[in-house]
Amino acid sequence: MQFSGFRILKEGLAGNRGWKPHWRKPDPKPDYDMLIIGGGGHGLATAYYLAKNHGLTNIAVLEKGYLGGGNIGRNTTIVRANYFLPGNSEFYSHSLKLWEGLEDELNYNVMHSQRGLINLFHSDGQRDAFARRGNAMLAQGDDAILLDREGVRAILPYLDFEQARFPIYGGLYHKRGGTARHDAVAWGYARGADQRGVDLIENCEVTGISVESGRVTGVSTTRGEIRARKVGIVTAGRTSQVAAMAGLRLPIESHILQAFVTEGLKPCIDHVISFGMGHFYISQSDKGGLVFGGDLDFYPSYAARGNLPGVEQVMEAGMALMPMIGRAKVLRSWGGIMDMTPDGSPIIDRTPIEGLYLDAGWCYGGFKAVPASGWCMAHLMATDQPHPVARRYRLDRFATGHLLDEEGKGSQHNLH
Amino acid sequence: MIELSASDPFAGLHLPLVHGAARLDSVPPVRITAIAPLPGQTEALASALGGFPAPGEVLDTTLRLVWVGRGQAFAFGEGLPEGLERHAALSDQSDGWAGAQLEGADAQAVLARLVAMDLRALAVPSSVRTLLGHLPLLLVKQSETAFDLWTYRSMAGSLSHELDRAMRMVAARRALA
Amino acid sequence: MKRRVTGGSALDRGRAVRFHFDGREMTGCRGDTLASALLANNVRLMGRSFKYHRPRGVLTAGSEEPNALVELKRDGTFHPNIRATLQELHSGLEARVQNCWPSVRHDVMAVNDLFAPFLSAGFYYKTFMWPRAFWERLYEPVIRRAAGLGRLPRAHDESLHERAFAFCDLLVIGSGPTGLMVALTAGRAGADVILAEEDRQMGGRLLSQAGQIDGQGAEDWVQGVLAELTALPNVRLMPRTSIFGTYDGGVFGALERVGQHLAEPGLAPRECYWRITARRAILASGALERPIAHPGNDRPGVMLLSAVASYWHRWAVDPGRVVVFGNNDHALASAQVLADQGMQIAAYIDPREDVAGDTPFPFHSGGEVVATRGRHGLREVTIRVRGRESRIACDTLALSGGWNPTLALTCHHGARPVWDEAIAAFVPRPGMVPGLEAAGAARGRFSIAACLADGVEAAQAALAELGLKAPDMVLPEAEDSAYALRPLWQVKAKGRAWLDFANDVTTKDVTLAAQEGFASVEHMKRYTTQGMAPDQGKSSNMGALAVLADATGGSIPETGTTTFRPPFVPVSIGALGAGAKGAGFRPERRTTSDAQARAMGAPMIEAGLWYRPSYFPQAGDADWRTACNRETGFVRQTVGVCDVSTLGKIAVQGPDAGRFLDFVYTGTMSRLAVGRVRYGLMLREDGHVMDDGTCARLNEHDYLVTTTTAAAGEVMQHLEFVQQAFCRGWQLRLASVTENWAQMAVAGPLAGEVLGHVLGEVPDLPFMGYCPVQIGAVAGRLFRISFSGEKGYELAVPARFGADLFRHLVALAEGLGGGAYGMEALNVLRIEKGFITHAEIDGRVTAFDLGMQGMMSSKKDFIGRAASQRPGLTGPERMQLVGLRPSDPQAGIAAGASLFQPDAPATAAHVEGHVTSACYSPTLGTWLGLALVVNGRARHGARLRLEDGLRGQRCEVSLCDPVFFDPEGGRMRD
Amino acid sequence: MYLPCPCCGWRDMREFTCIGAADYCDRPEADAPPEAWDNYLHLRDNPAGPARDLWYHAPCGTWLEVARDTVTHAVTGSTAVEEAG
Repeated sequence: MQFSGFRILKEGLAGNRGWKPHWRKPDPKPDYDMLIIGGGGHGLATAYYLAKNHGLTNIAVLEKGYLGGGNIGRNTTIVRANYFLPGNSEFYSHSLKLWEGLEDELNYNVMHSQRGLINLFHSDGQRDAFARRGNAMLAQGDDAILLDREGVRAILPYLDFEQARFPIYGGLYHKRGGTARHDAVAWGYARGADQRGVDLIENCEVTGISVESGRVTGVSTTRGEIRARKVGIVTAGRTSQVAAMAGLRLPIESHILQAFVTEGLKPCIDHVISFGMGHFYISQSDKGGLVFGGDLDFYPSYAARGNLPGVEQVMEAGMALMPMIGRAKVLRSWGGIMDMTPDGSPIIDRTPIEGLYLDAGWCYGGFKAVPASGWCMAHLMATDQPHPVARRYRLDRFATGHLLDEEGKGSQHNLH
Repeated sequence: MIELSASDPFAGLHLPLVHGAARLDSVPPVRITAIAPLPGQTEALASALGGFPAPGEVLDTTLRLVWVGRGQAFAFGEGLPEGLERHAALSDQSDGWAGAQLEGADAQAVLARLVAMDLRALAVPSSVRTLLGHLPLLLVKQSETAFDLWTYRSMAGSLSHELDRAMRMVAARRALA
Repeated sequence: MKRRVTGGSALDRGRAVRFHFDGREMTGCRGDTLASALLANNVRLMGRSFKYHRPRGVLTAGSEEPNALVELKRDGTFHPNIRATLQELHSGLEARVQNCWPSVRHDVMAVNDLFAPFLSAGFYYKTFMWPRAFWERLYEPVIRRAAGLGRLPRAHDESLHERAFAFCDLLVIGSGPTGLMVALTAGRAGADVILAEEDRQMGGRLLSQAGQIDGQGAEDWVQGVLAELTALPNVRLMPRTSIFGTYDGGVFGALERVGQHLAEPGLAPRECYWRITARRAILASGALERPIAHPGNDRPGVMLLSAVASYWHRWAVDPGRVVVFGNNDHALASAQVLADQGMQIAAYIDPREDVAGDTPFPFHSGGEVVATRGRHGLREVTIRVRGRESRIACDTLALSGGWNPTLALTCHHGARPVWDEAIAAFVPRPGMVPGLEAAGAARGRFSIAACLADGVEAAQAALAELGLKAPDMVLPEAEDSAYALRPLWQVKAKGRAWLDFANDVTTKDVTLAAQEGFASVEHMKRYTTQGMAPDQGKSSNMGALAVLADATGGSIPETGTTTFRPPFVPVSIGALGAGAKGAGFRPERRTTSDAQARAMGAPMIEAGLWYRPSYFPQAGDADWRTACNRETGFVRQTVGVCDVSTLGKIAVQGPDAGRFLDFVYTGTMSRLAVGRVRYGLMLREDGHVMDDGTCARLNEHDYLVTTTTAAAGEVMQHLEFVQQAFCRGWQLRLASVTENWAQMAVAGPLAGEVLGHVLGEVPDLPFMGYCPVQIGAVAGRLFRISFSGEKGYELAVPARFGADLFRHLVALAEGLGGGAYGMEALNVLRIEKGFITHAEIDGRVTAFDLGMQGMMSSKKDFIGRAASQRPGLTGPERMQLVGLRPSDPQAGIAAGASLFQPDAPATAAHVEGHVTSACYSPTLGTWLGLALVVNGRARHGARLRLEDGLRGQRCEVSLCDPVFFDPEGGRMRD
Repeated sequence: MYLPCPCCGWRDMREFTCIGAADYCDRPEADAPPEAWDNYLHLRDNPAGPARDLWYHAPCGTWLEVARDTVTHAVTGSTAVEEAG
């Protein structure tokens, strides 16, 4: 069913009785060419592009709960391409370009809104680091503008320019940065994959990965054994457990990231803003809630909930940056489980087991990567060759020292 | 050759501060020596000093010995015995710390705004290393209504600012009741 | 006050309070909430709904209110989304309705309601996609303006907020019959108790009903218990305090309204955010009545029956002619009591066919409400009894669809409650949150007698766990009637029936979601936005779940529950971030020379938590660069003085100190002679440079390590780790002595003269030497080290003398034609010498990249050695430190610029490196830069193109050795 | 969340810094093969359930290994790194 304004009109007049499920609910078949473990954004996008770009349709996505129930349903929805290290820069640039055509691609309004992202800086040293980043973005063909203090004030007059502990020196303005409606991204890819014949199997937890003579042969699930030639692990937040089923030990530690949304408010924050002196980033959703977050809670966890010290850090940063939000009330908080790697960058690679592939380690930047991650993982699984924009996301780069450490924090997982 | 004059870490901060039933004043400068026994030397050190405080302890010998961290105590006052360096690393901290005393019926209520600990449960005297807001803190409980609060010298201004704010709000609440 | 009857237990009838609502002056009583005062003034229309902008009135009498959210004037500006049901009236209060234009009665956006068939759940995912550019330009701005509720003023929030910590043995959440009995039992046992209650008054539902307890009126009984609790020193009563979340380790988040209800709170905070740590806690939060989804159930005048009763009892609000629509015994009993007390009950409608009562009002069993009328407020309801419809004129429709235990706090750790068929509601299981148990109505024990008994039992169990002896308690006598109901989740009739009033979610939306495959409860919630409004679905999630179960053919427990997440009630960011505005965000660290530098007019800049002077302006300076050039000249030509106390100083003492330092530095420190200083590099264990600095050997067993200002804390933490984890039993101790010493750099050809004045006689100290010195009576330390490339000393004295020392040194330097220099000049001086800072050591560089591979001893293990040998961390493909000179010396360059081959396109694939630091060197008369460039060391002399697209700069540069000035180092050595 | 500092007793989480799994205490010998270093620096069991992680209690300077459950957040004990293994 094609979605459009006309269709809404037609169905509305007919009592909305004609709408059909956005995707089928098939039972698993005993055998597929490929399996994707994980029905989140990355897994669904991988399935979509396997079908769309590579014509592979005898594939299934196995999801232990409901589609889009992991980090794609629990994030701060920011989309940007403002990385500077070779390896990241071209990947996120590619991803942003895919975002820019995603509604047409999927015939699903994911509300990708390029409202502009402003990274604030608060010292000469930070300015220099952002200048390097901005120049790298320009070299990549993306957009960046360096704003001075007055330039920031003209756009964000409500920030604390008078008494801030760390004065605002300026900001790096990425106009094509913005947000998208997170759930819709999962649903859009799900619907697109389903329409191309991919089986999306919910409530189907993988309990084992079968490996024979170094080659993957299928998986065991709560809905039976399923054979396949190739299996992709795309299970951010649970990657270590799933990989352990195949005997793999990964460079990943799981941490919680809390995020928050306020009660609905009339439009007051038009951009995505990030504070440079205390981890804090904020935007306003189309429904009016201020959506914001900060740093990890810092301890390894799978609990999907955080603690008050983490909450306080974020709220304090918010008050330091834009005291107007003191009057806004936090409506809901949640915690996502982040695959943290020792350099803060992801992994899209083969594993030592033939036919087993890994898409993981998104730290807390996975949302914006969804289209390119799916695109590149599909390429890898279909061709057994890394996609050119993801070729540095190797699993062995920590051993070899070919690192992608944007933050310069070193090998401690939770510092990225 | 010049002669140098000393200045107070709380200079210009208008101490003492009094709001409601709480009063904040600076602690007069005092010699502070950090004493950290070398591995295996704690007993020898204790016999030379007349004791060495366990975590949280404050010992009053000829000097006041205050536990301040993992295997470390501050000796407040002059007259440290000779020869301690055989058993311990010693460093002068007389100028590294700024101390203020918060005292009064509302002292605990004020600290309950800033310190994430149940101070009612502490013995008198005793010491605690913790945070006051975001400030590093050495707290010495002198009585149920008097607390010595030490932080790094450079942060004396923030210490008094934080306490001033908390004292004002506690006093204002009292006025409502 | 047109709608006020006599009485009102919450009211002080003698004290009239004037207030403004939407510009109209009105009068209420002391003790009113804004909602009760508005109702008493016959104001039923209090807002507009989120999506369809339907007229809305108050539904509840508590914090769960979905509709009556207003903007409230406070601290000179309006605060959005204030619950009229919770806001206490005070004189001068000003409130206005929100989410409507031009007025609440005539709201243009109400046109949305006409288009409702096209605005069903999730419609926006299916449209607004063409043309693409219109999303940001047209569709989204329109949607954004239509959405949202209250307005957030852009002015800074100047309200005072407070954070506080509390500790107790037992936290009691809620002060109804259960909570009071818990507190009384535990209080008598001597436990340290906190009793928290969201309302202004303690007593919970006992304040809103007429029954008897122990032969006295319920309210008198409450007063008696409160009197006893107040007298107990071990019990703290916290009214106006909402517990909003449960966290690990017995921690509860709470929000207390301190000054919010006062006309003149003075310096008292508006709200206080409490972090309460309790060894045990009992959730006695009661239950919330649920509405019934019937067509037209969202009109002003439709309220919960319990709210009608509360407004009547506590605030003497006359609801006019009331139709009660209930499906349970409690509703019927309540209607009878209210009728006895004089309320005009026009009819009682109950879907159950098998109930009957001898009531003084018309009783319709087997009936349902199928429609309502009244544009801005209810005028009439249509009922259908056994297929026959009739109309009843009324002012208020009181709904009672049964009760949901208020159990959200038990679910905050992720555990799910269980379904209790008998009460058709979810109830908590024991142990869902360690240390927290629900009691009374919060676990489905609804009669007063059951609550009183359950409170005692729960307290006894908690006391046993706390090791306290429970006192003997005599249970008061109270009502113990049964509670029977027949679930009625939706009335199936023509028209829209609301579930989520705040977000405008109807039963049709939920059914449509199921039809479109969003049949999992989480999918339904996300697709319809059910439960995501400010009330978090308190009055609607249960109903929506039941409708979803109906649509999918599953049972309610099979369909599941949504996730309950903190906060239980919305909490202002100002409260959670109390104290962080302005300077309160982080401590300020001030050097001993801070006041003097400010007095000299120096702009202070942040260096981590420290403040340092940027430069020292003088009259007639054209700009900061004039001052910077002058100060650079002081050091190069005469003498300059700079406070360098912010650098970290760590004493490493003991017989194994040298051995330890050999392990943490790349080089060897154990063979350093006493009285000598060495430059050292520390790596992270992953082989990258962590920090650099000097290490001085003060005595045989006494070293002093210096760190950069930025890395002082990180290095101390690292050294502690290495010592505790890998050097167990080694004879050494570490101590930070940063703050004990004020340290001043005296640098320049005339540095010795300045020191001569200070010390009397300058010790004959070689470059990289150290000796103790006396400045009069003060013992100090003198280091001959240089970060400027000139002959230089750093003189350290105990911090109390720092201010005076700085004053003397600056005066002496000025007497010799020099003076103080700030961070700008310091940066120029170090770039001229190719000395690195964290601009170069950016966490990604190795010793190899810096050309310091020679400092990596091959004779010993040290932290970072093994990992630094990974193939990716050395070699010609690495970016290496070089110097840069523009071909045109006056071509300004800035850090952050990219470098390309002269003819290569400025694209990512061709980036050769970037500028890390740059300055204009007055000494050399040219701009200079330091840069990291691929294979840079092998390319000295090569020409590259510098591109700084951000700032529109492009010029030719040549690569060179990073040491631009005095490469032999003679000036600092001689 | 509170953690038991071996020196100071139970303290608020805000006083601590966590650097991750306690694997970081098991430093390989200097001449260990590169795989051992990769294993030490990067690879983690990352258990969902009982785990041991490394924390620093900055106020008193103690490094500690904490026994904790990564699913329930229950804290069951701690040892000073200096006294461990």
